[in-house]
Amino acid sequence: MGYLEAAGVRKTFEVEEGEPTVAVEEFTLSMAEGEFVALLGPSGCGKSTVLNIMAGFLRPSAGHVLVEGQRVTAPGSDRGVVFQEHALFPWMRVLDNVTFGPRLRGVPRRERLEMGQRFVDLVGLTGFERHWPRQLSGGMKQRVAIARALTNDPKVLLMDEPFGALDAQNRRMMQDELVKIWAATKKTCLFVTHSIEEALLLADRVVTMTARPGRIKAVHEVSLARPRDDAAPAFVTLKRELADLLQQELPEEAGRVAGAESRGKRP
Amino acid sequence: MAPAVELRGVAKEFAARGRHVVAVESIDLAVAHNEFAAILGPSGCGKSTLLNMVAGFERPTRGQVLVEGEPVQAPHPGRAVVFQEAALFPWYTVLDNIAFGPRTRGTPAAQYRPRIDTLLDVMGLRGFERHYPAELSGGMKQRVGLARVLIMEPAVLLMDEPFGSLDAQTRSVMQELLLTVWERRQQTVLFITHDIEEALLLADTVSVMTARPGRIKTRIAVDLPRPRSLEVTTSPRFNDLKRRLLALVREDTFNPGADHAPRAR
Amino acid sequence: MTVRRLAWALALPIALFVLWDLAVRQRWVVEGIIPAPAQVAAAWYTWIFGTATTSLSPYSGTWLANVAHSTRRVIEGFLLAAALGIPLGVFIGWNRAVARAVDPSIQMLRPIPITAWLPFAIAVFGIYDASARFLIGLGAFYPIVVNTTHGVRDTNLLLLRAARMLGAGPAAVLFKVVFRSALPSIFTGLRLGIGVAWTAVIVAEMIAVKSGLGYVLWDAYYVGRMDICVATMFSVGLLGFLSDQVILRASRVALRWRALEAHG
Amino acid sequence: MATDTMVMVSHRAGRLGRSPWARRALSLIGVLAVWQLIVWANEAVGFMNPALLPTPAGVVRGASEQVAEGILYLDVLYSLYRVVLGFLLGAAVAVVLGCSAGSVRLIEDFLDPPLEMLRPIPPLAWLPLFIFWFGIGEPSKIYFTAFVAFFPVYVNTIEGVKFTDPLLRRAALSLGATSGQMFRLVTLQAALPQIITGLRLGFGMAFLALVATELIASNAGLGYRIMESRNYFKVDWMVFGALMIGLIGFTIGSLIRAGEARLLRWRPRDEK
Repeated sequence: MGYLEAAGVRKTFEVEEGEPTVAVEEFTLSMAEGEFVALLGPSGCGKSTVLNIMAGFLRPSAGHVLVEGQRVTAPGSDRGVVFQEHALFPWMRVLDNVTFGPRLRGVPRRERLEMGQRFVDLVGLTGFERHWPRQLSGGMKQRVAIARALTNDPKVLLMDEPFGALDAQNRRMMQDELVKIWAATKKTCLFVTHSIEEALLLADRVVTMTARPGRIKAVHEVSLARPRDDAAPAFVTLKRELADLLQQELPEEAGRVAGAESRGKRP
Repeated sequence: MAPAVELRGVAKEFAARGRHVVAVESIDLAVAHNEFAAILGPSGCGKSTLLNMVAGFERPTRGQVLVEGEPVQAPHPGRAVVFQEAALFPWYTVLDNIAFGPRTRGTPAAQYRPRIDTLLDVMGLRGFERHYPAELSGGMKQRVGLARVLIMEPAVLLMDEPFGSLDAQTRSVMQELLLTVWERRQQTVLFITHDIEEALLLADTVSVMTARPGRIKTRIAVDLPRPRSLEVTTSPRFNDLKRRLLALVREDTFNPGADHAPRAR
Repeated sequence: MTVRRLAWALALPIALFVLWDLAVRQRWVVEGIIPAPAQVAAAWYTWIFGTATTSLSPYSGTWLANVAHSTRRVIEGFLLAAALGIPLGVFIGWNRAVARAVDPSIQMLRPIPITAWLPFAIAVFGIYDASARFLIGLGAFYPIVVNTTHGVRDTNLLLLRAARMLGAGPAAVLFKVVFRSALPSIFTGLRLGIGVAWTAVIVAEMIAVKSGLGYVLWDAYYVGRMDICVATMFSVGLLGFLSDQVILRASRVALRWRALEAHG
Repeated sequence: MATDTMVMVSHRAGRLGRSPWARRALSLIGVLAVWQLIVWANEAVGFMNPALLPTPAGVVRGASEQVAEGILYLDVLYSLYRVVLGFLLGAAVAVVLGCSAGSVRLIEDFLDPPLEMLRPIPPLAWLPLFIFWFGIGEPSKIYFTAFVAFFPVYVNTIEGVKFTDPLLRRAALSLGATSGQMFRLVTLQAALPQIITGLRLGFGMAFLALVATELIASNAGLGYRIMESRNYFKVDWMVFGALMIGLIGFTIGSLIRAGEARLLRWRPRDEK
């Protein structure tokens, strides 16, 4: 049995008219402790739904998720989440955000500030402890969000396209940082992304999903040594392979017209 | 013949909340006719400022911006811009958005109608004429944004990270679409991006900018054969160029505060 | 809405009505301090339709006339406020020089509640419609001008640039972009304005004019006809609600693109 | 910053008044000048009875008379006492009810229909009932002021509590927040800007209501003084009274704003 285990997870959403939409179907995945898995798929393929089920924000329509054999029923501090939109509390300074988890558990102030400082230093934000979130750039906000999740010492770290809103160069820098942070903390990580390159730079395993309804299409082991060189031939070959896989998942006319990506809702 | 776009010793400074910020400094750049020129740089390096000066939205503090040998005074349909957030008028339908330019210039409908028809087909917008922007996905909005300026038949096309907020798959689709359109029309393009692969895939030349204050550090020619498609990204030559650019970009040592420089508006 | 939620929703109003009725009938409260619902309904009916026999009640059959008086004043004052407030708001928002000349004065006069101008209005305009029109117009003017200003100022810079690079001149930019983009905010101002207008008309009629619903309200209070008082309150509430709905509907038509935006 | 042209204008206007206070003073002097011009024009042409037209000098004289007679001080004290007490009472009830209704669906479904039914009735239409119920003394004024202040605060509190960013809730949940902690540390904080907006609006309405009660049924306070001045045709006193009320409203509004700026330091600048 894996450390983090999803078995036969299925999720349907009710719609106002007609049949319920199936977002995710037969999702089964087993992760070892300390493993880094990337969940890759086109937008709207249900990969965030999977993450939300693991976090406990959504309940699966069928199947279940286990963390160390414990069944997930609600959000909890054993699973830290990093969101795409950072979700920092805007009314708290950086260090207060980072130490929010221990504060909820009633850890004395001095002790939790020490804990927080360690992770603030780890993510490279030393000197920014007293800043408000509004004073930080997008990349720095995500650093705070990662530190906040880590300070709570979760068993599993769930990341939902955390660098999706950053520009390419900041994204690249954050990816390098994350590899270092992961090496230092040895956390079990599930990382959702739509970028092939990002998945290949970070993960031990890349799980590719199909478009709606989302199922697991393929699983690739990435055995390249870290830090990885994204222009190396082995990397490029793997990237091409995954790109072809994903290309099949683009809607029919999308290759030419991409009209189908419109939500197509008529008033 | 004068270059299509030329910047001579251009600098731009802002006063932001009492502080003096140099956005770009001593920029020299010449873009030839029908050249697809990409400007590559991290966010906050002033590459959008550079484009805004060519568009005529902002005036340089020093130096000269020339288009077809004429100094730029104000925005003009001959230098049309595709913005990152599409910047469609939310209260107009797709059709009215595309027709905005010709209509405000008083062009008779009979003249621009056929052009709209062609553009709807080329851009894959057929069937969406009566939709409002709010009903479109990000990729579709950018198609409208592109159609809206192509109908003006601009001499220079300015694109400010047009695909920056799209997801990876949609971005690829849009890049291929732009390649097709450009290879058919052959016109001068100034393309701002922070994505190395995007720059290499699309452009004839890539100018790399440094972080604040922004300067042009290097300019490299992209000698990949045309017509190009996404396939080109796997070629060894492409990856050689990519590695070179990556090294150039990384030289600007990043620290967490690097992207924290105060934004000029 | 499900049946259960509907039941919950109706529970309190019905309970309140029953309690209200019981309280009066069982004389839990001192007699005459509050009329029973049935009594209000009867008084309202007579007030609207009059009685077959000639009645001594001065309120018999006068409802429509009073509603007409109040409504006319509200419409006049409100239109006046909109006609002045919208263009002025556009100028303040668009042109910094105008903003500097006009805006501080508006901001300084705004904290004075319209009620404080009432005696002044009577002194200057006398006990006539003009007093009411001045008060209503003034009250509705502030939210309209302030919201219009905000709407114009918040116009997305990118949209302005887009319009200019497509060759739009100042007039096209103003009407096709700035005004359109400020429209949601202008409608918010109009809705706030009509609410203030109904408040203002009641005050003005209570004190400064001798007709309309506000006058009836105060008059009924003076002669102790609480049933008419309550009927007046509900009448004004109804009119206020209806006028708000009219503006709301108009805004939904004018801002169709925005409804789509909200639904995603 | 709405337009490019505005930026250019600002360069030229910059010389005129550099500080915002200087500009405000300039604008006010402009208003006074126009007012004085109207008075002079009226003296020359006589389009209305000069006795009805207040002059700037007259208003200043009225002010000094009221100070000299010692009534200004008492009026201000009475009005302040009523409006502050009524406002605090109404706002406290509104925040408590708004928080409960905003976080518990059942309570909202229960409270909403009757309140929605009463909301379109302009608050001032309740005045006769309040006088009838609570008499002509202080209680009716304070209760009425509280009642009028209630609605804006309540509506804004509910909105703020209900529309707390769900992402922040999720973040707090996955960090292990209990429901009590969620309300205290997340919901209330996130709703604060909206609650303060409600307080500002509520205060404005409370003041408007108080002045109305003082006009109609009182023997002290700024509103009463204005009405009394009307009976003696002291137009100068009336305008001074209105300005005095405006000054108090502005002062308390500024205090709320200052508190807001302090409490909401964390907010990005572009959200005002």
